Amino acid sequence: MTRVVLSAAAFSADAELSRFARGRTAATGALASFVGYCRATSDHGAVEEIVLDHYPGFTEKEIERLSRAVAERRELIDLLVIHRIGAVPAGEPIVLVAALSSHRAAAFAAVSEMMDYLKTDAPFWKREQGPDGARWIDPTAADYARREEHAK
Amino acid sequence: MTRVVLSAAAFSADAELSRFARGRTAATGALASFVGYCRATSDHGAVEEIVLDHYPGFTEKEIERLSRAVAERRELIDLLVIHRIGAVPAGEPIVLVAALSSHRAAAFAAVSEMMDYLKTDAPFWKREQGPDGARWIDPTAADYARREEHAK
Amino acid sequence: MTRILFFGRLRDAAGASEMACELPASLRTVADVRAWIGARDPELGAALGAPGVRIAVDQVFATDDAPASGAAEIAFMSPLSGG
Amino acid sequence: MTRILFFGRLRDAAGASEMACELPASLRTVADVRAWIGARDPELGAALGAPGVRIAVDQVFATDDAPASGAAEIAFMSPLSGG
Repeated sequence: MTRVVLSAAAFSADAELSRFARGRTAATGALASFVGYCRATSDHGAVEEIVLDHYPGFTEKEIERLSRAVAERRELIDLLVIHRIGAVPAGEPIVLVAALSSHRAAAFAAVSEMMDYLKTDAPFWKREQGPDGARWIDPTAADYARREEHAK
Repeated sequence: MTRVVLSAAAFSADAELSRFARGRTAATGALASFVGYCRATSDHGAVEEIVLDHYPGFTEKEIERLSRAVAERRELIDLLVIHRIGAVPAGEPIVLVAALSSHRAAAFAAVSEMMDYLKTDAPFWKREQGPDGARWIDPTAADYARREEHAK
Repeated sequence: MTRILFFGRLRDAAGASEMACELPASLRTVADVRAWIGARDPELGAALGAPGVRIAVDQVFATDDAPASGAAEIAFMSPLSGG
Repeated sequence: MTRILFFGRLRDAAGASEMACELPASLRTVADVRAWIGARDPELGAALGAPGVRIAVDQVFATDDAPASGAAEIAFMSPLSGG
Protein backbone atom coordinates (compact mmCIF):
# COMPACT_ATOMS: atom_id res chain seq x y z
CA MET A 1 0.00 0.00 0.00
CA THR A 2 1.31 3.44 -0.84
CA ARG A 3 -0.10 6.94 -0.82
CA VAL A 4 1.44 9.85 -2.73
CA VAL A 5 0.26 13.44 -2.33
CA LEU A 6 1.54 16.56 -4.07
CA SER A 7 0.43 19.59 -2.13
CA ALA A 8 0.47 23.20 -3.28
CA ALA A 9 -0.56 24.28 0.23
CA ALA A 10 1.33 23.95 3.52
CA PHE A 11 0.70 20.61 5.24
CA SER A 12 1.01 19.62 8.87
CA ALA A 13 3.67 16.94 9.11
CA ASP A 14 2.49 16.16 12.66
CA ALA A 15 -1.12 15.64 11.68
CA GLU A 16 -0.27 13.59 8.60
CA LEU A 17 2.13 11.38 10.52
CA SER A 18 -0.37 10.92 13.31
CA ARG A 19 -3.06 9.84 10.83
CA PHE A 20 -0.61 7.52 9.08
CA ALA A 21 0.44 5.89 12.38
CA ARG A 22 -3.18 5.10 13.18
CA GLY A 23 -3.22 2.82 10.15
CA ARG A 24 -0.85 0.39 11.84
CA THR A 25 -1.78 -3.25 12.28
CA ALA A 26 -1.07 -5.80 15.01
CA ALA A 27 1.95 -6.86 12.95
CA THR A 28 3.42 -3.34 12.82
CA GLY A 29 6.58 -3.06 14.86
CA ALA A 30 8.15 -0.01 13.25
CA LEU A 31 7.32 3.46 11.99
CA ALA A 32 10.21 5.33 10.41
CA SER A 33 9.69 8.82 9.08
CA PHE A 34 11.45 11.81 7.66
CA VAL A 35 10.44 15.44 7.33
CA GLY A 36 12.50 17.76 5.15
CA TYR A 37 12.17 21.49 5.88
CA CYS A 38 12.99 24.52 3.80
CA ARG A 39 16.07 25.94 5.52
CA ALA A 40 16.57 29.69 5.86
CA THR A 41 20.11 29.40 4.54
CA SER A 42 21.84 27.23 1.97
CA ASP A 43 25.39 26.87 0.73
CA HIS A 44 24.61 29.91 -1.42
CA GLY A 45 23.28 32.27 1.22
CA ALA A 46 19.95 33.36 2.65
CA VAL A 47 16.82 31.59 1.40
CA GLU A 48 13.40 33.22 1.55
CA GLU A 49 11.58 30.40 -0.16
CA ILE A 50 12.09 27.41 -2.37
CA VAL A 51 10.02 27.09 -5.52
CA LEU A 52 9.38 23.58 -6.78
CA ASP A 53 8.26 23.16 -10.36
CA HIS A 54 6.74 19.85 -11.33
CA TYR A 55 5.27 18.20 -14.41
CA PRO A 56 1.58 17.73 -13.67
CA GLY A 57 0.50 14.13 -14.14
CA PHE A 58 3.98 12.84 -14.89
CA THR A 59 5.46 13.79 -11.49
CA GLU A 60 2.70 12.00 -9.56
CA LYS A 61 3.01 8.94 -11.77
CA GLU A 62 6.78 8.72 -11.35
CA ILE A 63 6.68 9.11 -7.57
CA GLU A 64 3.93 6.52 -7.33
CA ARG A 65 6.05 4.15 -9.39
CA LEU A 66 9.09 4.71 -7.14
CA SER A 67 6.91 4.33 -4.02
CA ARG A 68 5.40 1.06 -5.14
CA ALA A 69 8.85 -0.31 -5.96
CA VAL A 70 10.20 0.59 -2.49
CA ALA A 71 7.09 -0.68 -0.67
CA GLU A 72 7.28 -4.01 -2.48
CA ARG A 73 11.02 -4.50 -2.13
CA ARG A 74 10.90 -3.72 1.61
CA GLU A 75 7.60 -5.57 2.19
CA LEU A 76 6.10 -2.55 3.90
CA ILE A 77 2.71 -2.43 5.57
CA ASP A 78 2.23 1.13 4.31
CA LEU A 79 4.20 3.98 2.75
CA LEU A 80 3.30 7.66 2.66
CA VAL A 81 4.91 10.39 0.55
CA ILE A 82 3.77 14.01 0.75
CA HIS A 83 5.68 16.56 -1.30
CA ARG A 84 5.09 20.27 -1.66
CA ILE A 85 4.91 21.90 -5.07
CA GLY A 86 5.13 25.62 -5.82
CA ALA A 87 6.54 28.12 -3.35
CA VAL A 88 7.62 26.87 0.10
CA PRO A 89 8.60 29.60 2.57
CA ALA A 90 11.64 28.96 4.80
CA GLY A 91 10.73 26.94 7.88
CA GLU A 92 7.91 24.93 6.32
CA PRO A 93 8.00 21.19 5.57
CA ILE A 94 8.77 20.34 1.95
CA VAL A 95 8.55 16.58 2.13
CA LEU A 96 7.28 13.86 4.47
CA VAL A 97 8.09 10.20 3.93
CA ALA A 98 6.87 7.57 6.38
CA ALA A 99 6.93 3.77 6.38
CA LEU A 100 5.12 1.20 8.52
CA SER A 101 6.76 -2.19 8.69
CA SER A 102 7.02 -5.28 10.85
CA HIS A 103 10.68 -4.66 11.53
CA ARG A 104 12.79 -1.59 11.91
CA ALA A 105 15.49 -2.31 9.32
CA ALA A 106 12.94 -2.38 6.49
CA ALA A 107 11.25 0.81 7.70
CA PHE A 108 14.55 2.72 7.92
CA ALA A 109 15.76 1.46 4.56
CA ALA A 110 12.47 2.34 2.86
CA VAL A 111 12.38 5.93 4.09
CA SER A 112 16.04 6.51 3.35
CA GLU A 113 15.73 5.01 -0.15
CA MET A 114 12.58 6.92 -0.94
CA MET A 115 14.24 10.21 0.07
CA ASP A 116 17.27 9.43 -2.07
CA TYR A 117 15.04 8.66 -5.07
CA LEU A 118 13.08 11.86 -4.52
CA LYS A 119 16.34 13.83 -4.63
CA THR A 120 17.53 12.39 -7.93
CA ASP A 121 14.66 10.70 -9.77
CA ALA A 122 11.48 12.59 -8.95
CA PRO A 123 10.47 15.14 -11.59
CA PHE A 124 10.93 18.30 -9.56
CA TRP A 125 12.94 21.37 -10.42
CA LYS A 126 13.90 23.43 -7.46
CA ARG A 127 15.06 26.99 -7.19
CA GLU A 128 16.02 28.99 -4.14
CA GLN A 129 14.69 32.50 -3.86
CA GLY A 130 16.96 34.77 -1.82
CA PRO A 131 17.52 38.49 -1.49
CA ASP A 132 19.79 38.38 -4.59
CA GLY A 133 17.30 36.58 -6.81
CA ALA A 134 16.59 32.96 -7.74
CA ARG A 135 19.07 30.09 -8.23
CA TRP A 136 18.33 26.68 -9.75
CA ILE A 137 19.42 23.80 -7.51
CA ASP A 138 20.85 20.59 -8.97
CA PRO A 139 21.19 17.27 -7.12
CA THR A 140 24.66 16.96 -5.61
CA ALA A 141 27.23 14.29 -6.38
CA ALA A 142 26.45 12.90 -2.91
CA ASP A 143 22.77 12.61 -3.86
CA TYR A 144 23.64 10.59 -6.97
CA ALA A 145 26.09 8.44 -5.01
CA ARG A 146 23.42 7.56 -2.44
CA ARG A 147 20.96 6.64 -5.18
CA GLU A 148 23.56 4.34 -6.74
CA GLU A 149 23.99 2.59 -3.38
CA HIS A 150 20.35 1.53 -3.43
CA ALA A 151 20.51 0.38 -7.03
CA LYS A 152 23.05 -2.31 -6.09
CA MET B 1 21.30 18.87 22.99
CA THR B 2 19.68 15.61 24.00
CA ARG B 3 16.66 14.59 26.03
CA VAL B 4 16.15 11.10 27.46
CA VAL B 5 12.92 10.01 29.11
CA LEU B 6 12.08 6.65 30.65
CA SER B 7 8.34 6.36 30.97
CA ALA B 8 6.38 3.80 33.01
CA ALA B 9 3.16 5.13 31.48
CA ALA B 10 1.98 5.06 27.87
CA PHE B 11 3.19 8.05 25.86
CA SER B 12 1.81 9.65 22.71
CA ALA B 13 4.45 9.32 20.01
CA ASP B 14 2.51 11.87 17.92
CA ALA B 15 2.38 14.49 20.62
CA GLU B 16 6.02 14.01 21.62
CA LEU B 17 7.21 14.21 18.04
CA SER B 18 5.09 17.26 17.40
CA ARG B 19 6.57 19.02 20.43
CA PHE B 20 10.09 17.98 19.41
CA ALA B 21 9.60 19.30 15.84
CA ARG B 22 8.60 22.70 17.19
CA GLY B 23 12.11 23.01 18.62
CA ARG B 24 13.58 23.28 15.14
CA THR B 25 15.71 26.25 14.15
CA ALA B 26 16.14 28.17 10.89
CA ALA B 27 19.09 25.85 10.18
CA THR B 28 17.03 22.66 10.59
CA GLY B 29 16.57 20.87 7.30
CA ALA B 30 15.76 17.39 8.54
CA LEU B 31 13.72 15.53 11.14
CA ALA B 32 14.18 11.78 11.17
CA SER B 33 12.28 9.66 13.63
CA PHE B 34 11.48 6.13 14.59
CA VAL B 35 8.70 4.63 16.68
CA GLY B 36 8.94 1.01 17.80
CA TYR B 37 5.67 -0.67 18.75
CA CYS B 38 4.95 -3.76 20.78
CA ARG B 39 3.79 -6.27 18.17
CA ALA B 40 0.98 -8.71 18.91
CA THR B 41 3.08 -11.59 17.61
CA SER B 42 6.76 -12.45 17.68
CA ASP B 43 8.86 -15.28 16.28
CA HIS B 44 7.71 -17.22 19.33
CA GLY B 45 3.96 -16.74 19.06
CA ALA B 46 1.29 -14.43 20.42
CA VAL B 47 2.39 -11.52 22.61
CA GLU B 48 0.04 -9.91 25.13
CA GLU B 49 2.60 -7.53 26.50
CA ILE B 50 6.30 -6.90 26.76
CA VAL B 51 7.82 -6.25 30.16
CA LEU B 52 10.96 -4.14 30.27
CA ASP B 53 13.11 -4.31 33.37
CA HIS B 54 15.65 -1.57 33.85
CA TYR B 55 18.30 -0.57 36.39
CA PRO B 56 17.06 2.68 37.93
CA GLY B 57 19.67 5.41 37.68
CA PHE B 58 22.11 3.37 35.67
CA THR B 59 19.82 2.86 32.66
CA GLU B 60 19.10 6.60 32.34
CA LYS B 61 22.79 7.41 32.67
CA GLU B 62 23.85 4.92 30.03
CA ILE B 63 21.23 6.04 27.50
CA GLU B 64 22.16 9.66 28.10
CA ARG B 65 25.80 8.78 27.49
CA LEU B 66 24.94 6.98 24.22
CA SER B 67 22.67 9.87 23.16
CA ARG B 68 25.29 12.51 23.76
CA ALA B 69 27.85 10.50 21.79
CA VAL B 70 25.50 10.16 18.81
CA ALA B 71 24.38 13.81 18.95
CA GLU B 72 27.98 15.01 18.98
CA ARG B 73 29.27 12.65 16.31
CA ARG B 74 26.39 13.57 13.96
CA GLU B 75 26.39 17.28 14.91
CA LEU B 76 22.67 17.19 15.63
CA ILE B 77 20.56 20.18 16.54
CA ASP B 78 18.55 18.02 18.95
CA LEU B 79 18.00 14.38 19.85
CA LEU B 80 15.05 12.85 21.71
CA VAL B 81 14.84 9.36 23.18
CA ILE B 82 11.71 8.14 24.97
CA HIS B 83 11.65 4.54 26.17
CA ARG B 84 8.96 2.69 28.05
CA ILE B 85 9.79 0.70 31.16
CA GLY B 86 7.59 -1.89 32.84
CA ALA B 87 4.67 -3.56 31.07
CA VAL B 88 3.83 -2.44 27.52
CA PRO B 89 0.62 -3.92 26.06
CA ALA B 90 0.66 -5.03 22.41
CA GLY B 91 0.00 -2.13 20.03
CA GLU B 92 1.56 0.58 22.19
CA PRO B 93 4.79 2.46 21.40
CA ILE B 94 7.86 1.16 23.24
CA VAL B 95 10.43 3.59 21.96
CA LEU B 96 10.63 6.90 20.12
CA VAL B 97 13.89 8.28 18.76
CA ALA B 98 13.97 11.55 16.84
CA ALA B 99 16.78 13.74 15.51
CA LEU B 100 16.82 17.29 14.19
CA SER B 101 19.72 18.14 11.92
CA SER B 102 20.76 20.50 9.15
CA HIS B 103 20.99 17.66 6.65
CA ARG B 104 19.15 14.43 6.15
CA ALA B 105 22.07 12.00 6.12
CA ALA B 106 23.06 12.95 9.69
CA ALA B 107 19.48 12.73 10.93
CA PHE B 108 18.94 9.27 9.42
CA ALA B 109 22.26 7.98 10.68
CA ALA B 110 21.65 9.29 14.19
CA VAL B 111 18.24 7.68 14.59
CA SER B 112 19.36 4.40 13.10
CA GLU B 113 22.50 4.30 15.28
CA MET B 114 20.62 5.23 18.42
CA MET B 115 18.10 2.43 17.81
CA ASP B 116 20.88 -0.06 17.25
CA TYR B 117 22.59 1.00 20.48
CA LEU B 118 19.32 0.77 22.38
CA LYS B 119 18.93 -2.81 21.16
CA THR B 120 22.33 -3.97 22.30
CA ASP B 121 23.83 -1.50 24.78
CA ALA B 122 20.98 0.01 26.77
CA PRO B 123 20.42 -1.65 30.16
CA PHE B 124 16.99 -3.15 29.51
CA TRP B 125 15.87 -6.72 29.97
CA LYS B 126 12.85 -7.61 27.96
CA ARG B 127 10.43 -10.48 28.27
CA GLU B 128 7.40 -11.29 26.20
CA GLN B 129 4.25 -12.29 28.00
CA GLY B 130 2.05 -14.59 25.94
CA PRO B 131 -0.72 -17.08 26.64
CA ASP B 132 1.94 -19.72 27.44
CA GLY B 133 3.85 -17.58 29.93
CA ALA B 134 6.86 -15.27 29.79
CA ARG B 135 10.02 -15.57 27.65
CA TRP B 136 13.22 -13.54 28.02
CA ILE B 137 14.30 -11.88 24.77
CA ASP B 138 17.97 -11.55 23.85
CA PRO B 139 19.38 -9.24 21.18
CA THR B 140 19.72 -11.08 17.89
CA ALA B 141 22.94 -11.68 15.97
CA ALA B 142 21.62 -9.12 13.47
CA ASP B 143 21.30 -6.57 16.28
CA TYR B 144 24.93 -7.08 17.28
CA ALA B 145 26.06 -6.95 13.66
CA ARG B 146 24.34 -3.60 13.12
CA ARG B 147 25.92 -2.19 16.27
CA GLU B 148 29.36 -3.26 15.00
CA GLU B 149 28.72 -1.42 11.73
CA HIS B 150 28.43 1.86 13.60
CA ALA B 151 31.53 1.21 15.67
CA LYS B 152 33.68 1.25 12.52
CA MET C 1 -0.24 20.10 -32.76
CA THR C 2 2.42 18.91 -30.36
CA ARG C 3 3.09 20.58 -27.02
CA ILE C 4 6.80 20.93 -26.35
CA LEU C 5 7.45 21.39 -22.62
CA PHE C 6 10.57 22.73 -20.93
CA PHE C 7 11.44 22.18 -17.27
CA GLY C 8 14.06 23.59 -14.92
CA ARG C 9 16.88 25.57 -16.47
CA LEU C 10 15.59 24.58 -19.91
CA ARG C 11 12.55 26.73 -19.30
CA ASP C 12 14.87 29.71 -18.95
CA ALA C 13 16.81 28.65 -22.06
CA ALA C 14 13.58 28.34 -24.06
CA GLY C 15 12.16 31.55 -22.65
CA ALA C 16 8.87 29.71 -22.13
CA SER C 17 7.54 26.75 -20.23
CA GLU C 18 5.91 25.36 -23.33
CA MET C 19 5.29 25.93 -26.99
CA ALA C 20 2.77 24.41 -29.35
CA CYS C 21 4.20 23.31 -32.71
CA GLU C 22 3.02 21.67 -35.87
CA LEU C 23 5.94 19.21 -36.22
CA PRO C 24 6.96 18.44 -39.83
CA ALA C 25 6.05 14.86 -40.76
CA SER C 26 9.75 14.27 -41.54
CA LEU C 27 10.61 14.32 -37.81
CA ARG C 28 10.54 10.70 -36.73
CA THR C 29 12.49 10.51 -33.47
CA VAL C 30 13.12 12.54 -30.35
CA ALA C 31 16.57 13.37 -31.73
CA ASP C 32 14.95 14.71 -34.92
CA VAL C 33 12.72 17.01 -32.88
CA ARG C 34 15.69 18.31 -30.91
CA ALA C 35 17.65 18.96 -34.11
CA TRP C 36 14.64 20.76 -35.60
CA ILE C 37 14.38 23.02 -32.53
CA GLY C 38 18.16 23.55 -32.65
CA ALA C 39 17.98 24.64 -36.30
CA ARG C 40 15.64 27.45 -35.28
CA ASP C 41 17.40 28.29 -31.98
CA PRO C 42 20.96 26.89 -31.80
CA GLU C 43 21.47 27.97 -28.18
CA LEU C 44 18.31 26.18 -27.06
CA GLY C 45 19.25 23.17 -29.20
CA ALA C 46 22.57 22.92 -27.39
CA ALA C 47 20.87 23.21 -24.00
CA LEU C 48 18.43 20.42 -24.90
CA GLY C 49 21.36 18.16 -25.79
CA ALA C 50 23.34 18.85 -22.61
CA PRO C 51 24.32 15.94 -20.33
CA GLY C 52 21.65 15.02 -17.79
CA VAL C 53 18.72 16.30 -19.83
CA ARG C 54 15.88 13.76 -19.78
CA ILE C 55 13.04 13.49 -22.23
CA ALA C 56 9.49 12.19 -21.93
CA VAL C 57 7.15 11.53 -24.82
CA ASP C 58 3.50 11.55 -23.82
CA GLN C 59 4.57 11.33 -20.17
CA VAL C 60 6.85 8.31 -20.54
CA PHE C 61 10.64 8.60 -20.27
CA ALA C 62 12.13 8.24 -23.73
CA THR C 63 15.55 7.99 -25.35
CA ASP C 64 16.87 9.83 -28.42
CA ASP C 65 15.77 7.12 -30.82
CA ALA C 66 12.20 6.93 -29.49
CA PRO C 67 9.49 7.74 -32.04
CA ALA C 68 8.17 11.29 -31.75
CA SER C 69 5.76 11.48 -34.66
CA GLY C 70 2.18 11.68 -33.50
CA ALA C 71 3.21 12.65 -29.95
CA ALA C 72 0.85 15.00 -28.16
CA GLU C 73 3.46 16.08 -25.63
CA ILE C 74 7.25 16.07 -25.65
CA ALA C 75 9.00 17.23 -22.47
CA PHE C 76 12.64 18.27 -22.15
CA MET C 77 13.76 18.17 -18.52
CA SER C 78 16.87 19.57 -16.85
CA PRO C 79 18.43 17.28 -14.25
CA LEU C 80 15.78 16.61 -11.61
CA SER C 81 16.27 18.17 -8.19
CA GLY C 82 13.53 17.08 -5.82
CA GLY C 83 13.09 17.01 -2.08
CA MET D 1 26.41 -3.73 53.54
CA THR D 2 26.63 -4.19 49.80
CA ARG D 3 23.59 -4.57 47.55
CA ILE D 4 24.06 -7.29 44.97
CA LEU D 5 21.63 -6.79 42.05
CA PHE D 6 20.57 -9.30 39.41
CA PHE D 7 19.01 -8.38 36.08
CA GLY D 8 17.32 -10.33 33.29
CA ARG D 9 17.69 -14.11 33.37
CA LEU D 10 20.12 -13.74 36.28
CA ARG D 11 17.25 -12.55 38.42
CA ASP D 12 15.56 -15.88 37.79
CA ALA D 13 18.81 -17.74 38.50
CA ALA D 14 19.27 -15.86 41.79
CA GLY D 15 15.62 -16.22 42.73
CA ALA D 16 15.67 -12.55 43.73
CA SER D 17 16.27 -9.18 42.12
CA GLU D 18 18.68 -8.21 44.85
CA MET D 19 20.31 -9.32 48.06
CA ALA D 20 22.09 -7.37 50.76
CA CYS D 21 25.38 -8.91 51.94
CA GLU D 22 28.15 -8.13 54.32
CA LEU D 23 31.04 -8.97 51.98
CA PRO D 24 34.12 -10.48 53.68
CA ALA D 25 37.03 -8.04 53.64
CA SER D 26 39.07 -10.67 51.78
CA LEU D 27 37.01 -10.07 48.61
CA ARG D 28 38.98 -7.52 46.62
CA THR D 29 37.73 -7.75 43.04
CA VAL D 30 34.53 -8.36 41.12
CA ALA D 31 35.84 -11.85 40.31
CA ASP D 32 36.30 -12.51 44.05
CA VAL D 33 32.70 -11.54 44.72
CA ARG D 34 31.46 -13.83 41.98
CA ALA D 35 33.52 -16.73 43.31
CA TRP D 36 32.19 -16.06 46.81
CA ILE D 37 28.59 -16.18 45.55
CA GLY D 38 29.42 -19.31 43.55
CA ALA D 39 30.78 -21.06 46.64
CA ARG D 40 27.41 -20.65 48.31
CA ASP D 41 25.30 -21.30 45.16
CA PRO D 42 27.31 -23.03 42.40
CA GLU D 43 24.47 -22.83 39.86
CA LEU D 44 24.14 -19.08 40.34
CA GLY D 45 27.93 -18.73 40.27
CA ALA D 46 28.03 -20.42 36.86
CA ALA D 47 25.23 -18.19 35.57
CA LEU D 48 27.09 -15.06 36.72
CA GLY D 49 30.18 -16.19 34.80
CA ALA D 50 28.33 -16.99 31.56
CA PRO D 51 29.36 -15.22 28.33
CA GLY D 52 27.67 -11.86 27.80
CA VAL D 53 27.10 -11.16 31.48
CA ARG D 54 28.06 -7.55 32.29
CA ILE D 55 28.89 -6.12 35.67
CA ALA D 56 28.57 -2.65 37.14
CA VAL D 57 30.11 -1.51 40.41
CA ASP D 58 28.36 1.51 41.89
CA GLN D 59 26.62 2.06 38.55
CA VAL D 60 29.77 2.03 36.42
CA PHE D 61 30.54 -0.84 34.01
CA ALA D 62 33.38 -2.90 35.50
CA THR D 63 35.58 -5.80 34.50
CA ASP D 64 36.49 -8.89 36.53
CA ASP D 65 39.62 -7.29 37.98
CA ALA D 66 37.85 -4.10 39.11
CA PRO D 67 38.00 -3.44 42.86
CA ALA D 68 34.81 -4.45 44.66
CA SER D 69 35.70 -3.76 48.29
CA GLY D 70 33.75 -0.84 49.68
CA ALA D 71 31.20 -0.98 46.87
CA ALA D 72 27.66 -0.01 47.82
CA GLU D 73 26.14 -1.74 44.79
CA ILE D 74 27.31 -4.53 42.50
CA ALA D 75 25.07 -5.43 39.58
CA PHE D 76 25.22 -8.61 37.51
CA MET D 77 23.42 -8.15 34.20
CA SER D 78 22.31 -10.70 31.59
CA PRO D 79 22.87 -9.64 28.00
CA LEU D 80 20.94 -6.41 27.47
CA SER D 81 17.87 -6.52 25.24
CA GLY D 82 16.39 -3.06 24.83
CA GLY D 83 14.09 -1.40 22.33
